[in-house]
Amino acid sequence: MKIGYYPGCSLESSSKEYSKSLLAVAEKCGIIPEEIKGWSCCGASAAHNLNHDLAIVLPARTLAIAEEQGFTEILVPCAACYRRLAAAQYEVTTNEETHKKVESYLELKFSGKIKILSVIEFLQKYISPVADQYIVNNLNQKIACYYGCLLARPKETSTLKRTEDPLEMESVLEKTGAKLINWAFKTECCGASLSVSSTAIVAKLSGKIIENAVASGAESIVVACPMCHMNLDMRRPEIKKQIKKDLDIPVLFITQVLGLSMGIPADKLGLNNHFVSTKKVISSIVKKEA
Amino acid sequence: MARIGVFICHCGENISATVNVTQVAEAASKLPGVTYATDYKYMCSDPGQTMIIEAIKEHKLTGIVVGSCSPRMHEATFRKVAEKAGINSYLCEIANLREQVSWVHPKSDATTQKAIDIVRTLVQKVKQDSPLYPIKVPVTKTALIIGGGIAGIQAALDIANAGHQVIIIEKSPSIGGHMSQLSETFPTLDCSQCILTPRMVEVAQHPNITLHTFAEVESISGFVGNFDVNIKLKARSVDLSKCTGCGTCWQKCPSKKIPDEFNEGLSDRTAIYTPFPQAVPNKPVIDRANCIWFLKGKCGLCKKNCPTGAIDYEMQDEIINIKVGAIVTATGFDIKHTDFFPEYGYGQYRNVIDGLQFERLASASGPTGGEIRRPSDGKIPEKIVFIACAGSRDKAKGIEYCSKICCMYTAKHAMLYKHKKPEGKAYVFYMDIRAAGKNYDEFVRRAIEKDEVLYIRGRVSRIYEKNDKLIVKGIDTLLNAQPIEIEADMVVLATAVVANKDAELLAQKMHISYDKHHFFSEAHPKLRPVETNTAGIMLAGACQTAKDIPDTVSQASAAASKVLGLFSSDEMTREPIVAVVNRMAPPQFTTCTGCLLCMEVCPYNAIEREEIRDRRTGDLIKVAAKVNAGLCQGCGTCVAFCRNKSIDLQGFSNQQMLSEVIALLNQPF
Amino acid sequence: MSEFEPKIVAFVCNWCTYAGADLAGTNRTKYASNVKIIRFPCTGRIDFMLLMKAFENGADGVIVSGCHPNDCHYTSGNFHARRRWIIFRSLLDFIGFDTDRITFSWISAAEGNKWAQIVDEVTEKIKSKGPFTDLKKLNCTLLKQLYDEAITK
Amino acid sequence: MKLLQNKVAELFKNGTINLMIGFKNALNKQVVPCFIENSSQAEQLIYTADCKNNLSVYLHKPEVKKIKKVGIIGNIATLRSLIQLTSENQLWDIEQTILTVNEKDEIILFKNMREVETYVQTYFPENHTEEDKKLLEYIDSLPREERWKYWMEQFSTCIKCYACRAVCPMCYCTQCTVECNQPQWIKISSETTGNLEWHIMRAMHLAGRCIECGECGRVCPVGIPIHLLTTKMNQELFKEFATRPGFSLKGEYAMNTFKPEDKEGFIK
Repeated sequence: MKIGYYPGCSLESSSKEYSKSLLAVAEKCGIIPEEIKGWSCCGASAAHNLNHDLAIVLPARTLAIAEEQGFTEILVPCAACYRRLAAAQYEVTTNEETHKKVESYLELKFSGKIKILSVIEFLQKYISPVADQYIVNNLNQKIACYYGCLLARPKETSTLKRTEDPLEMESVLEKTGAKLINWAFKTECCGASLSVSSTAIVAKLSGKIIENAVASGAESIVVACPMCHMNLDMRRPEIKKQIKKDLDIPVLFITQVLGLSMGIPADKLGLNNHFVSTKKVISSIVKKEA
Repeated sequence: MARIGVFICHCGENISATVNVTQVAEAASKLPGVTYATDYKYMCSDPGQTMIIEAIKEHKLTGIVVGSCSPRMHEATFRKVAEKAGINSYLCEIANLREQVSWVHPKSDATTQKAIDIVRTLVQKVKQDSPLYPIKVPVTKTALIIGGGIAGIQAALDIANAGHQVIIIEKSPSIGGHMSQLSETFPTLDCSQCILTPRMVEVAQHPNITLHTFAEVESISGFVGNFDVNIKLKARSVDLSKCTGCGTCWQKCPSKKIPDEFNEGLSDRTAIYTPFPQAVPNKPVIDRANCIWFLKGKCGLCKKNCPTGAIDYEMQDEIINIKVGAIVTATGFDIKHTDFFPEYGYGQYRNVIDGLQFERLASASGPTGGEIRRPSDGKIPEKIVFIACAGSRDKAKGIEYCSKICCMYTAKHAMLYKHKKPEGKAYVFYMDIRAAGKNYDEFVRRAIEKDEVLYIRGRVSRIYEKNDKLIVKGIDTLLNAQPIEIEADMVVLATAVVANKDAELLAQKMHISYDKHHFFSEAHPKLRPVETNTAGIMLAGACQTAKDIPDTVSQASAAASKVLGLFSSDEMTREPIVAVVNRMAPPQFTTCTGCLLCMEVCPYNAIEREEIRDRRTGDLIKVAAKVNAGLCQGCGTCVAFCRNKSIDLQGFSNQQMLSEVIALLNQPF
Repeated sequence: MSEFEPKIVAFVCNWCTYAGADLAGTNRTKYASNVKIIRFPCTGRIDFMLLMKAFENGADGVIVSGCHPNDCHYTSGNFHARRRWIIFRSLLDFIGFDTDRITFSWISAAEGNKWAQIVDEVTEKIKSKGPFTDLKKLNCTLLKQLYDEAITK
Repeated sequence: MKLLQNKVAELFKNGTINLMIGFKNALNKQVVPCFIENSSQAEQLIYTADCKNNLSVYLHKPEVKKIKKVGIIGNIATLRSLIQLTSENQLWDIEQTILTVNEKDEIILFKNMREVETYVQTYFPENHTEEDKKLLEYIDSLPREERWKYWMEQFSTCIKCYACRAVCPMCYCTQCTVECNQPQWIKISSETTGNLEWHIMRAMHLAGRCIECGECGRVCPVGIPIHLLTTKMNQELFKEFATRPGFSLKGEYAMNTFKPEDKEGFIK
């Protein structure tokens, strides 16, 4: 089974640890995703505000060349990339006119049949079924799974079953021994698209998420989106100003949590690259009894 | 020898504008078997009809084809004309030259040719027609009402007061339905129980009404005028003839922690219980799933203490069979419950409740005696947020329709709260206010203007608990579209009105159709809103779609009037478009081989097994299928199914259909 | 030479598609005049042999249409019809009959536009396919061919 | 062999049967069906792997029905037909005594149809020959136009002798649709269109009822593999609706039932 890999810009820069931990977990389970040759920008955060055609053609290009390279499935870990790629696929497969337009722009054939896997789908499909044999540690942690907006919306292209209160990340982490808490802010906005232009709003929105997670008893927050991670992890000084509280709850990628439970060393998972210290999580690991 | 007359209508200019009608009549006159053909401005007018009658008499016609508008418009008219002229009314066929020719094609030779083709086809069909005579069926003048809510009660009283027998069945232990749970009713704010309970008592005491509570429909067979219904009387464990309703049993019952359905889980009841103080019949029932005797075989306190020996643990479900002529379906509605709104924490936070729960809180007979208190700690809330359209008009939730009653009851709820706690704050999040109805908008305005309920136009995205408060995050689309947050003590969701859980099953038992939301379908959305497609079964109330009390009562009375119309004569006539299994002289008797595989095909169970016996010896000679003309509705599924064409459908026979196909195609186009 | 005008027979049920076609008329929706309707009480009444007879008598295409599932006036006639068409169609396909010439559809009484659209689509399709000659050829050419073969042997 | 003959003789003697339908060797050593009318004729009976005929077809002949107490030696196809015929209410006027010989050469005398049902369900064999499977595969692999040509060539040779109908246990109608003349559904003479219609009608009427004994194909004097039509239909029905004819007494007929969730991909 050949799985294509589309890292996108975040996983090459601000969220290297996401990519690192994802590939480490996949490798542990014997799966080596293959990077799509010549992939380009998905157009997130800029294109769809400027030009509708461009917003479809950009991600469609990557999908088309992936098809050309013979991939039937591609893994798109960044939630923003996932949203753009899925949206492009949806537009192309549901609107014949758009399809023709895209093909003429690209000068490439594009069937739109390729299966796009978000990180959650990938973990559910390939890792969860075999996870039992690789999980060696129990995480003695209370975890709040935070989905953000991009994985759950819009309904047409999301594979999550309950848009407002998804449970898929919890199901992936079920076997790690962590206590997965029920909380209210799973799909609230972190302010990602204003990250640069209006940091104060981001801090306010992200602050509320962190506050509610802590109030609900969480010891760490787990995310599956580089944007969410950046806002919740990096913006702590601004958040502190907004909520007038210093909360040091760490924010981890779902793949890092899985990696820890599989006994992959913390540095290989990039846990040392965070703004908020992840030491508490690492030290909560208990060797699983055989 | 057939002598067919063809009459082509101009329909003013509706047909003649694009179809050359004289040419059609001329072509028709040349068809074999056609004796007379003509065209006329308005065939359906009096002179037109007279012309047809005279032509039939003058030319001794044996059948007529009228080329006019759709048979759905005037088939009945022209059949009556044929009858007046002395030929059988089923020897008249309609060629649809308006809706399916002149209105949909431009003026051209091809259009005229199509009209000629259609006329030729129908001429061929009418040549194969045989006279048919309406079928007479006796009517059993007893009505069955399914459901004992306000709809069922109203329909039952109307029919019973007109002098006919009525049987009501209600699945719960008491009649009254949702209306008995309500506190006060909009727009008058009169107490629901005050206006309902006298009606309930009237039902119980009416000499023409038989009431079966704790009963369900097991099966329905038969047809209009002659339904055969099996009803399951669920084991109540209390002998109603002995019980006096003294209440000793439930006072002694040790199992006291069962969520009370009538109070929507806001209080507890015992295992032997009377649903509410004004229940009809006001006698208890044992909830076997929670009764210690039935769970562990011990206890028996109620039996020991019953002064009249009415408790019967051995009681079994009983099936009774009744024969009725008409059925009114008044099974009501349900509301969307928990798990539907994870974002609102419904079912998770105790102070997020639904509209029916609020009704119980506000009701003087409710668990708080009419004081509005939080379910979690019994405190009187300072701030309540009401959310209208919780689930309704929300495609993402799979419910596109408007639940219709929520705007009004939400205004009422807010008003009731403000009346009881004038210094409290009531917010209503709404999408639109739909208050069409007598005194309805005035009522909403009163809530806003007089009682100072704060209406916010916008939706709520999330509710979460924080320091004993519910934080309601929403948006005010009228105030610069600002996101707002309200710290509420309680939230009331006007959850969507949905069909009952077992509505689909019941519809299948009754052979009536239902929509994708499992609401029952009326025969015609405008012109036959209380009948179903199955003759003799009517609809009343919210089982058809969300309705408020005035609409429900109107429809119930309408359904009753339909039933009374049916009961106005001893016999009813039915269309003779029915299937027939051929019969012939012995020794063949019939070509039917008696495989009886068609019995399964029939949607109406109209096909029966018939044993043909030797007249003298009584020996069984042959087994064959037989169609019960009273049950058959004439769909013809069995006809297409029968391998050796032993069944045929009158009016759409094999000979006719095949002739039509050949006639339609055989001439050059 | 004038353009080929296909002959298309539509077998429709009285309650949904016939009423839908009437609605198209009431709305004055224009469509091709090649399709002519034969009215049945229900799709359940439509015998597969009638379809064969239509082709035998010179139809170039056939439309079969009735109520949507769950909408049948007789509650289940269309469900029975659906099974019948599933199996009839696979038989025709196995024999190599051009099943493209038979169009099955569900058209409700409210879908006048859908009726007009299907009529136009089918007319266009059959026009592009040309006249149906598979059956006509049978009785002359095939026999003649076999006869010729027999003679030459 | 002797055992079988003795058993049948015994059945005659104790009055269980007045006629036995079985197999014997004809003069040319070919296996043919035979009718044994008394115990002394029982020694003609044989049962070998060559006994392929579906004898159940005789049970609805009036001459046989008149005799009332009839025995029949069934191969698996016959047994399946008997089940199907029972589910179609066709054997109520005959007291059949059913025998079979299993693969260990043991004689089984069934007490009732329920036992036949159990036997068939236990020993349900794959009854398509390699040849049939190959031919089916071949026809399926052809492009549509070629399939059409193949079958039309086949059907053009049909002489409408209706041997396929006569030999079929499921074709028990006293008046077949081809004999209907009001209206005349199918032309009487033999010409390809009419032949095609006959074969389509036959296949549709047998779809879901055919128990795949293959007699129709074997009996065809011009060698049309018509049994493939019904075999194909049964395969489709099993694929679509998971029903199997001649398998259960309550009948598993796919064509007179439906499920609201039946799937198809062609209705617009």
